[in-house]
Amino acid sequence: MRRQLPFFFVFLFGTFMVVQNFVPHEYSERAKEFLSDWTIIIGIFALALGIWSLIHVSLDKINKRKPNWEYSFVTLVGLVAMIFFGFTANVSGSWLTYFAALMVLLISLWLLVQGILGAGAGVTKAKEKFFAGIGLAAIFTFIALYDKSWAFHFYTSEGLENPLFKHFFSDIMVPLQATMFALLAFFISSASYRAFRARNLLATLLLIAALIVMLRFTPGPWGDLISKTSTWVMNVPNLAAQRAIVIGIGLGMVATALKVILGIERGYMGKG
Amino acid sequence: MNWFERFMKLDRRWIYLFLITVCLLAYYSDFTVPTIREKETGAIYNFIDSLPAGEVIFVAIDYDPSSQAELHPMTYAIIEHAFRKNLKVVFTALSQNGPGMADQAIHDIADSMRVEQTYNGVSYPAREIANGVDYCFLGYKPYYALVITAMGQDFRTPFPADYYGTPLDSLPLMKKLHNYDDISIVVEVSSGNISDAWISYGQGKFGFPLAMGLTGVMTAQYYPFLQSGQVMGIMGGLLGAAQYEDMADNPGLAKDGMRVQLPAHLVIILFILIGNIGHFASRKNRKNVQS
Amino acid sequence: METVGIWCGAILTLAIFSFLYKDNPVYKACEAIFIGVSAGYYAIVYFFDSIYKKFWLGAVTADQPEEWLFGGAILGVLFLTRLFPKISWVARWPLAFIVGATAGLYMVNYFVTNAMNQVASTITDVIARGDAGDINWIQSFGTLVILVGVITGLMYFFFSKEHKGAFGGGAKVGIWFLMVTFGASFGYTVMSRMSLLIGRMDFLLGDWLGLIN
Amino acid sequence: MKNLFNMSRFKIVFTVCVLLSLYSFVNAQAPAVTTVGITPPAPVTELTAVDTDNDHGHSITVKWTPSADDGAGANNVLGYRVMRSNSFEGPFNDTVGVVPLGSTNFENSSSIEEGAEGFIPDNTDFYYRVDALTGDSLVFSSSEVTGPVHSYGQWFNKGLIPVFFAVIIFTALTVLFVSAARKGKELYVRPLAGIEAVDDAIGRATEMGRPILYVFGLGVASDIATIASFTILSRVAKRVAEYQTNLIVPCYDPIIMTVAQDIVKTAYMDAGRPNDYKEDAVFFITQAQFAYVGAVNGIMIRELPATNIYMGKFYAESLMLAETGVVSGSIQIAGTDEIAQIPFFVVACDYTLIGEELFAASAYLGREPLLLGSLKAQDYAKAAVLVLALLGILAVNFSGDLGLTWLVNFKDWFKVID
Repeated sequence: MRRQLPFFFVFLFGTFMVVQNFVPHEYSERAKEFLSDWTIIIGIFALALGIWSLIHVSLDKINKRKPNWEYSFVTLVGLVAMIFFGFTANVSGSWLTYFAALMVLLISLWLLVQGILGAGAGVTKAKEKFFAGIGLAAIFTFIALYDKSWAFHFYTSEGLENPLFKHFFSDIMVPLQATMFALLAFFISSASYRAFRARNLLATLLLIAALIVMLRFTPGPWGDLISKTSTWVMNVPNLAAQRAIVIGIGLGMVATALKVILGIERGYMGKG
Repeated sequence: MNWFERFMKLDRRWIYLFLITVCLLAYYSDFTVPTIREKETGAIYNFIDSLPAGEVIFVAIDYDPSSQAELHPMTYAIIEHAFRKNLKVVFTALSQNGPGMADQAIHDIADSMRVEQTYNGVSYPAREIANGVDYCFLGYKPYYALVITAMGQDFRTPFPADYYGTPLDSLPLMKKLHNYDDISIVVEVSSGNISDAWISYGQGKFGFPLAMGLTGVMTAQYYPFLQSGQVMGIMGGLLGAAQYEDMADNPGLAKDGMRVQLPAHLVIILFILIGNIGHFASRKNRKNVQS
Repeated sequence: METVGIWCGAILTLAIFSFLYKDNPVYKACEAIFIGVSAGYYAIVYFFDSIYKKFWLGAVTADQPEEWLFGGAILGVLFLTRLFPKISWVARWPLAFIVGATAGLYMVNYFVTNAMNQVASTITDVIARGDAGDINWIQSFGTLVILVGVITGLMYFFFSKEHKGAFGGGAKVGIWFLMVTFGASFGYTVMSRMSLLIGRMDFLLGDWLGLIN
Repeated sequence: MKNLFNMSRFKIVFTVCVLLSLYSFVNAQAPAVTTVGITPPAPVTELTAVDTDNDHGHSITVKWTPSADDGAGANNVLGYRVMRSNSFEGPFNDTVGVVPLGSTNFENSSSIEEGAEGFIPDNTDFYYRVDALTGDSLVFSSSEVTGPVHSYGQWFNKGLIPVFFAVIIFTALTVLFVSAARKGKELYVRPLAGIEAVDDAIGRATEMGRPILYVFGLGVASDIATIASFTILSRVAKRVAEYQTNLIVPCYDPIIMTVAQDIVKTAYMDAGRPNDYKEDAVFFITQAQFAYVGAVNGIMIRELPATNIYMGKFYAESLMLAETGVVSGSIQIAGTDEIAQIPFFVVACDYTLIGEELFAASAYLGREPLLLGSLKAQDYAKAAVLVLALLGILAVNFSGDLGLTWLVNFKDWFKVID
């Protein structure tokens, strides 16, 4: 019974949404809006599981001294610091007590979690660490209540304006993101060197099409001819193949959706 | 290991080193690259150029900082052209990390208008671009598909107030603007799936002319929509921006970029040739050895 | 504060580029920072985006609250049962909701956009006439090639039919078309990747070292 | 109710110029006209107002035949003003829209939100009147009143009838072939290189004693490509459980992580080795695209997996993963429905499932008759698409000479109005 019920729900929600596509009525529009809101809210609860998995894996790596375990410390500190920044807003200019509170929070969380994981995860003196953690947590709450220079904001989003939160985003995440993306310029050159070899007919077609399009803006006598052929290649054969793939994907998606709703395909529910 | 084996098995790090050195050299040289003019970009330029002063265009800056390097030249070229022609512009930024960058880009372009410029022989006086009069920045709202459909009924439904929090009704520009019927053209600059929503939920439902600025990789995927008429023009990657700048006679970010693009492409083609020369030579050698 | 930000960005940029040479401790540290900070960042952004804005303002403290949203919260809580192995099978219900609703929603949507509309745009007049009625040969050849490309491309994707004889020939032509389009789109994207690298060079040489004229 | 302000800028400008031009035209033409001004034009005839079809309600379409003096006769009609009131005799002071000369209809609609500006409640009676306007705002002629009419939402969108039939046919095909497969009918399926490679790749990983890396990419649980990827993971996990190879599944989306953990745990249970399931085989990294890619690249370089399997939705990071995979010497099998990324996988990976092949993979891996049956239905649908496209092209090109005029509107069957 436990395994059949979810498939009944899939069939129920699936047919409802298929029918909803054909009903323009106001109620069906509202239903679609609410159901997509549900998915987003479920997403947040799942995110809690995700963050716990990240913490659990990092701690496991540290406790068992797996290779590269030192870097898991950096990940955990980054995670906790960022969440701390996100929920707090600095009232007055002085940052000293703010950072002191953060340090205390980090150490107390570290000890608490080690204590909770306990001996099973190879943690020595788990009980003492747990109580030390509780003690530090008390100190932290004391600072949080009486230090006027900063405050927690769970119900309003002032945290997003916290300068540290914004600078961590603009000075750490954005350059890292842009540079990782820029690595592609190098990867594209090594991939094309390795793969564009006229080994057989298909590889030769791949090579010729790529060369034509890559030369599309080179100046020179027959520069105009190449750019015209490259536009033609993009507008005609490329269009045809894209359309064939798009139709194929469309039918593939509809078939997969149908298999899932009718319960023919059950793999995703873990029944291999 | 004879020469053609080495040709075929070059260490990738040599390629990377060679690529970065060529880019640095090109970076500091100053030869200009002549650009061709494709009709996909020409369609957008001619449409905007033909609009009488006072018309309203809608520019959707739907990308985030990571693809800014490739898409900013297009946004700058389009908005500079629009402000020069005294067109009014309504902006949105429907990508989650985009609003801050879009806001900064708008102010950049508005400041650049304070200088007198001549384009295609026509001189344009210095202008003060005012928020709420010359442009209105609606900002970001999550779930772009719902926002695009809602703006078809009224901009006020998803955006009661603009990015800076002032209600739309108190902005002189927005008093007369309600939905897409009041917009002459929507120019959507993005690096991916927000464009699909603009095609099916925007242009598909409300039928306004839709132009697109896309990263190189996405351009190929949207040609079918150009051919079926759902999209009236496409600017593909930096080349599209360079063409627009060329037509608007306003050399800017794209022209500088092209100076490095050409040598970089030639480096890649060079290594492809090296690989193939090595391949053919080794195949010929293997034939000789067998026979 | 500004220069600290730029120096921080520059160091991180060089550390990531060092990965091209070899995996090294500096890259490992940057990777760890990036994972931790981004996980924390998106946890906060999604928390305020959905729980705070949609659920807290929309359902709990709104004047006419949308009670429907509580349904989502209940399903979300069911998801947390994963933490307790004994009752973790309950977590399958919210999953059933997500998978079922998605399948139903996209089934018709993609059928229309991908299959129907694309077939409609394939059905065009092969012989393209100029405005004066004279046959525009290049255009007509183009539409003919598109027609052949779409049909042979589709033939390649047939699963339950042996690729032999005439049908096999059609499928072979189809894969040629696919290879041309893959080569063309690969070549087309080289430029966009290069502009990303140029963007980083602007940052390093311009903002950081100030060497740009 | 769209009031005067709602008229688009373009329409205002247009009407104003026409007004000015006509005003000057009238003065220039007839200098001798008496000061009485313009004679009122003929009123609009056959005025009808009906609920707009195929919509979510709150919208009424008003239709009329233009006044005799519009473009002919006295030719002094500038435009039409649509007025609305709540009762037949009631004061008509509610202008819902002004349309330029020559128009024959106007859609008076509002959004579904209660408080929206100009909200039209459903199922409430309204009466409409259309005035033919002239250059002189005082001179206009009103048509008779039409009504009562009320707006309501339709329960079936007639514009989607072609889609409705297509979905019904497709479902019938699938059920037909699945039941045929259930009765044991042997179904031929052409070999797919990418799929056969999965089995040998798992064998290779087992011999070399190195892990298998399974990557879902940047898809979320509500992507169909991700659902297809789940089905592939469930079959890979079954073999991994039997051969006891090491499996690493780094996840970008927490919901996918939860589902994948469930799939792998069940695979180990079905293989009778519940305690071999390692809790951290499936783990979450982060929801930022490039932090996730950095982490997976790090895993590849440090764990040196024998096989990398990329199935699901991928964006710009496809080439980054594939190139790092080449550096770490792994066999790479990729499958995605993201068209822009297929070229990178084709170039950099050993085997690539192109678009639709990703969705067919689960049928191949499991060799289950039911799934092969649904593949057959997919092929018949493709054959139908091919035939219909050819028929359509025949109709469009040769309709004239072959007298297949009825085929001409064939194309409209595919045009979807939603």
